[in-house]
Amino acid sequence: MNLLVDLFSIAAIGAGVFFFLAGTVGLLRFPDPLSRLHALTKADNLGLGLIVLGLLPRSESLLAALKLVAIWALVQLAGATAAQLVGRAVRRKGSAA
Amino acid sequence: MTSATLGGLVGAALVGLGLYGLIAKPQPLRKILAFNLMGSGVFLVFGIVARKGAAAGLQADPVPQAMVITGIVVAFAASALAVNLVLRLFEAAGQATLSRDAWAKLPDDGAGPV
Amino acid sequence: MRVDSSAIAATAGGGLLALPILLPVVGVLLSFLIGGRRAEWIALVLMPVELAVAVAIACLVWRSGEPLVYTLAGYTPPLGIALRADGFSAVMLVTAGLIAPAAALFARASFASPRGTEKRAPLVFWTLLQGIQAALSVIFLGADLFNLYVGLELLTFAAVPLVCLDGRPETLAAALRYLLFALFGSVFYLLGVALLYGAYGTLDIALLAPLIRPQPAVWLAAALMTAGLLAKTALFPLHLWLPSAHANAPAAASAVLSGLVVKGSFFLVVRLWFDVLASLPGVVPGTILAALGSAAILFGSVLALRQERLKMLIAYSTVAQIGYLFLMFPLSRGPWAADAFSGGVMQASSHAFAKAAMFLSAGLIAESLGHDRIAELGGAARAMPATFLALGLGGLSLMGLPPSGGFVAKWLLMKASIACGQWVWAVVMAAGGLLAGGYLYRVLAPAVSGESPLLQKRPARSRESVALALALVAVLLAFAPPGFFAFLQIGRPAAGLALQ
Amino acid sequence: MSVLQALDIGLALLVFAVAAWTIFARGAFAATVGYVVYGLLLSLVWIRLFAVDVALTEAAIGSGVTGILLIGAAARLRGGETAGDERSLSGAARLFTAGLCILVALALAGVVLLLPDQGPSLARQSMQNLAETGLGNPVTAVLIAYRSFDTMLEKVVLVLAVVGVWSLAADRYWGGAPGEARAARPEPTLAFLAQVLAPLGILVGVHIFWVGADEPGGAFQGGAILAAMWMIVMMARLTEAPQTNAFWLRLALVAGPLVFLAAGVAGSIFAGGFFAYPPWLAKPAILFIETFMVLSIAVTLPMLVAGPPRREPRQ
Repeated sequence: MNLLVDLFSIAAIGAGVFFFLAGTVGLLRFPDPLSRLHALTKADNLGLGLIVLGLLPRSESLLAALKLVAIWALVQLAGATAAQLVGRAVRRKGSAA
Repeated sequence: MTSATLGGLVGAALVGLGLYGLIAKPQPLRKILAFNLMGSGVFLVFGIVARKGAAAGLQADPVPQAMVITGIVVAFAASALAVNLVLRLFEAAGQATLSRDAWAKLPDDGAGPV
Repeated sequence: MRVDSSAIAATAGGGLLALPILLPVVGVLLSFLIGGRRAEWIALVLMPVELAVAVAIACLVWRSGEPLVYTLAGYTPPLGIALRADGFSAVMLVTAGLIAPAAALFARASFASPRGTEKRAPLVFWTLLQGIQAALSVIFLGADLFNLYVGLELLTFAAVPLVCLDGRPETLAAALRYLLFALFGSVFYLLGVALLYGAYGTLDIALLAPLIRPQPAVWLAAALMTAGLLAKTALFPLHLWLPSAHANAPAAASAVLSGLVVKGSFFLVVRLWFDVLASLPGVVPGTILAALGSAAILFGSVLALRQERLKMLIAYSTVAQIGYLFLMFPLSRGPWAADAFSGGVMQASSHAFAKAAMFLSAGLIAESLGHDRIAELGGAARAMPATFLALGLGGLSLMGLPPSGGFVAKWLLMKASIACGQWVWAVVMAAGGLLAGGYLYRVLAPAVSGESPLLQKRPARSRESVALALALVAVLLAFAPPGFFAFLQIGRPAAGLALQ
Repeated sequence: MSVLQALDIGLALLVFAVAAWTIFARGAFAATVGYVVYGLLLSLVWIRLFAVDVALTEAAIGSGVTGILLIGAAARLRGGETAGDERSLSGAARLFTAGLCILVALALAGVVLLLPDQGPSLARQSMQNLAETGLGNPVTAVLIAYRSFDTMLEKVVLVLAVVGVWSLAADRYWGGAPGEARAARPEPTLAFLAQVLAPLGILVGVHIFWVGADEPGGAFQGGAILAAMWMIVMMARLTEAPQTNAFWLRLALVAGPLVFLAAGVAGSIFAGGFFAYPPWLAKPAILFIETFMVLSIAVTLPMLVAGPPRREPRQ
C-alpha cells in the first residue's frame, strides 16, 4: 500500500515538474507575448495541480490537504487574472502601434 | 556544505552586488533596488548568525530573526520614502537624476526658503 | 562564551531615562493624529518638559558620579534592552534639549498654521522636529547596538523630509541624495551589528566591551560600522550630500540638521571606539579617522571660502567643523586621553550652538534682504546689527578664538596632540582656524562697512534674540568650570583611565 | 552530496543569478521584475535557514509590497530614467568600485564562515523566559516582550515615513487623497480577483496574526497580508484611497505605536517598569497590543505605496 502511494506521488510530482519545465521553456522560447502566456498559464497550472495531487496522500491531516488544494486554487485565480491583464495590455499596445 | 554556510556566501555576495549597484548605477531607482539587495544580504548574515546559534531545541536563535523582521519593515519604509522622492523629483523636473550638473543650470537667486 | 548579566542593573532614578524618548514620541503621534495648529502647541508644551528631564538626568549623573542605567520591559540585557546615561550622554541631551526649542521658537513665524485649517509645511515641520528629538534621545541613551540602529533610522526618517519641505527640484534631489547616503550608512552599521552578535551573542555595550578581542569579525564589524556612521556624519570624503541638503532647508531645519543631526551619528562613532571597542588597539584606526578629519577641515574650509551664497558657506563650514570632531580619535589612548575626549565633546556641543545660531542668522539675513548672496551683503550689518552679531559670535567658535566653546575645544585637542607628539593635528587645526577666519572675514568685513541696504522686511526682535542666545551659549561654554570636564569623564571605561 | 544539498546549491546559484540580473539588467522595469522573483526565492532560502517567520515577512513585505512599490515606480518613470544613463561612471571608476565591492564581499564571506558553529546565542534565554510571556513562538516573544522597545520605535519609524511621503505633496493637495483621479469604472478582471481574494486574504491575514503567538506568523506578516488585500481592492478601483486628513485614517496609522506606548507606560505603573507586563496579564496584553499593530501595519503599508496626496481635499 505504502509503495503504491509512493509510486503515485513520484509519478504525479514527476509529471508536474515536467509541465513546469515545459512551461518555462515555452516562456523563454516562444516568439510573442500571447503564446508565451499560453505556455506559462497552461503548463504551470497543470504542473502545480499535479504536484499538489502528488502531495495530497502524504499530508498529515485533512486540514493540511485542504490547505494544499487552497494553494492550488489561489494560484489558479492569480494566474488567470494576471494572464487576462497581460493579454489585454498586449492587445492595447498592439492596437496602438 | 551546510545550508548555513551557503546562505553566508550568498549573503556576502549580495552585499557586494548591492554595494556595486548603489555606487555605480546612476539612476536613483536602480540605487534603491541595489539598496534593497544589500539589505537582504545583511539580513541573510543575521540569518546565518541565528542558524549558528541554534540551541535549546530551537533550529535558530530567535533574537536575530526578530531583528531581521524589524529590519525588513524599516527597509520597506525607506524604499517607500525614496521611491516617492524619485517620483516627485521626476514630476517636478521632468527627469529623475541626481547628477549635479542638471541642477547647476537652474537659476539660483539665493532666495531659498527661510 | 557566557555573558554575565548581573553586570547590568538599573540604578535609582533610571526610569527617568525613558522619558526623553517617550515624551517626543507621544508628541509625534499626537501631532500627527490631531494635526493642525495643535501640532505646534504640543511641540512647544513638551519641549520645556523634555529639557527639564534632560537637566534632571544630568543632575542625577552628576550627583552619583556613575552612569544612570535603566532596563526596559523587565528583562535585563543581553535578552532585554537597557538605557544608559553617562556624562557625554547627559551633555548632548541637554545640548539637544536647548537647541530644539530655540529652533522651534524661531520657526513659529515660518511655520504657523492658520486657525481651523491644517497646512502641509507646518504639520510636517512640527511633527518631524519632535521626531528628531526622539531619535537623538534614543541615540544618546541607547545601550544596545540594535536599538541604536532603530534610533539611527528614526533620525533619518525625521531629518530627510525637512530638507525638501519647499518641494523645489534641487531640494528634492538634495533630500534624495541625503537619504541614499543615510541608507547606505544604516545598512553598513547593521551589518556590523550582525557580525558582533554572531561573535559574542550580545549587543549590550557594557556586556560586549569586555568580550571584544582583536579578531577578524570584530575588525570587519568595526570598519563597516564606522564607514556607515561616517556617511551619516558627512565626514570627508562622504560629505557630498551635506552642503546642498543643509543649505537649502528652511533656516530652523538647517540649524537642527547641521547643529544636532550630524552629531547623532558622530556620537555613535565615539560610543563605538571609546566604549565598545575600547580594548582594541586604537592608534591606526584613530589616525585614519583623524587624517580624514584633517582633510575635511582643509577641504571644507577652502570650499567655504569659494561659496557665493551665505547658507552654502555655512554648510561647507559644517563639513570642516565635523573634521575637528575626529581629531580626538588618535589621542584616545594615554594620559592625554581625557583632554582629547573633553575637546571632542566640547567641539560637538559648541559647534551645535554656534552653527544653529549662524543658520538662524543666515535665515534672517536671507529673509530681510531677499537673497543671501555674499557679494551683496555690503552694509547689511548696519541695518540688522543683532543678526550679524549672532553670526559673528558663532563664527568666533568656528575660528577657535577666545572666548568661545570652540576655542576651549581646539585648545584641549591641541594640548593633547602636542602632549602625545602628534603635532601634525595641531598644525591642521591652526590652518583650519585661519581659513575659518578667512571665510568669515569675507562675509563680515563688507557687511559692517558701506551703505546699509534697504531691507525688504525687518527681522523680528524675538527671532534675532533666539539666534543671539544660541551664539551666547557657544561663547559661554568657554567658561565651563573644571567640574564640567570631570563630569564628561563619568562612565568612561577604566581602560582609558588606567593609563593615566 | 545529498539531494537536499544539491537543491540548496542550486537555490543559492539561482538567487545570486537573479540578484545579478536586477543590478545589471538594462531596463529599470526588467530589473524590478527581477527583484520580485528574487524576493520570492529569498523566502525559500529563509525556510532553509529554519526561519519561517522571516520567510513569511520576506515574502509578504520584502518581495510583495516592496515589489508593488518598485514596479509601480518603474512604470511611471519610463522615459525619465534614461536621462541619467549617460552619467554613469567611467571605466576606471567602475573597475575600482567593482574591486572594492568584491573585497567587501570576500572579507564578509570569510568572516561569516569563521563564525563559530555552535555560536553564542540567546536561544536558551529566550526559551527560559518564554513561559512568563504566555507565548509559544519565541520570535514573537522577542518582538513584543523582550525587545518590545525596538518594535515600538520601529512603529514610530513607519509613522514618520508616512509623514515624509505625504510631505512631498503640493500644498493645495494637503489633506486630499493619494493617487490620480481615477476612472470611475472598475477594472472587471481585477475587480473579480479582488472580490474573491479579499475575503479569503483577510481570513488568512487574521489567521496568521492569531497563530503568531504560538507558531510562525505574527502581527507583521498578518498585517502585511491585510495590507495587500486593501491594495488589491484599491487597484481594482472597487474603493477610493481615503483622504489623508480623515481622522479615522490617522487614528489607524498611529493606533499601533500609541497603544504600544500606552501599555508601556502602564507597565511602569502596574508592573514596575516601562514596557513590562504583569505576569498574569502578559498574554492578553501582548495580543491586545498586537491587534492594534496589525491594524496600523495594514493601513500604513498601502498608504506608503499610494504616495503623497494628489487630489484636492473634499470638504
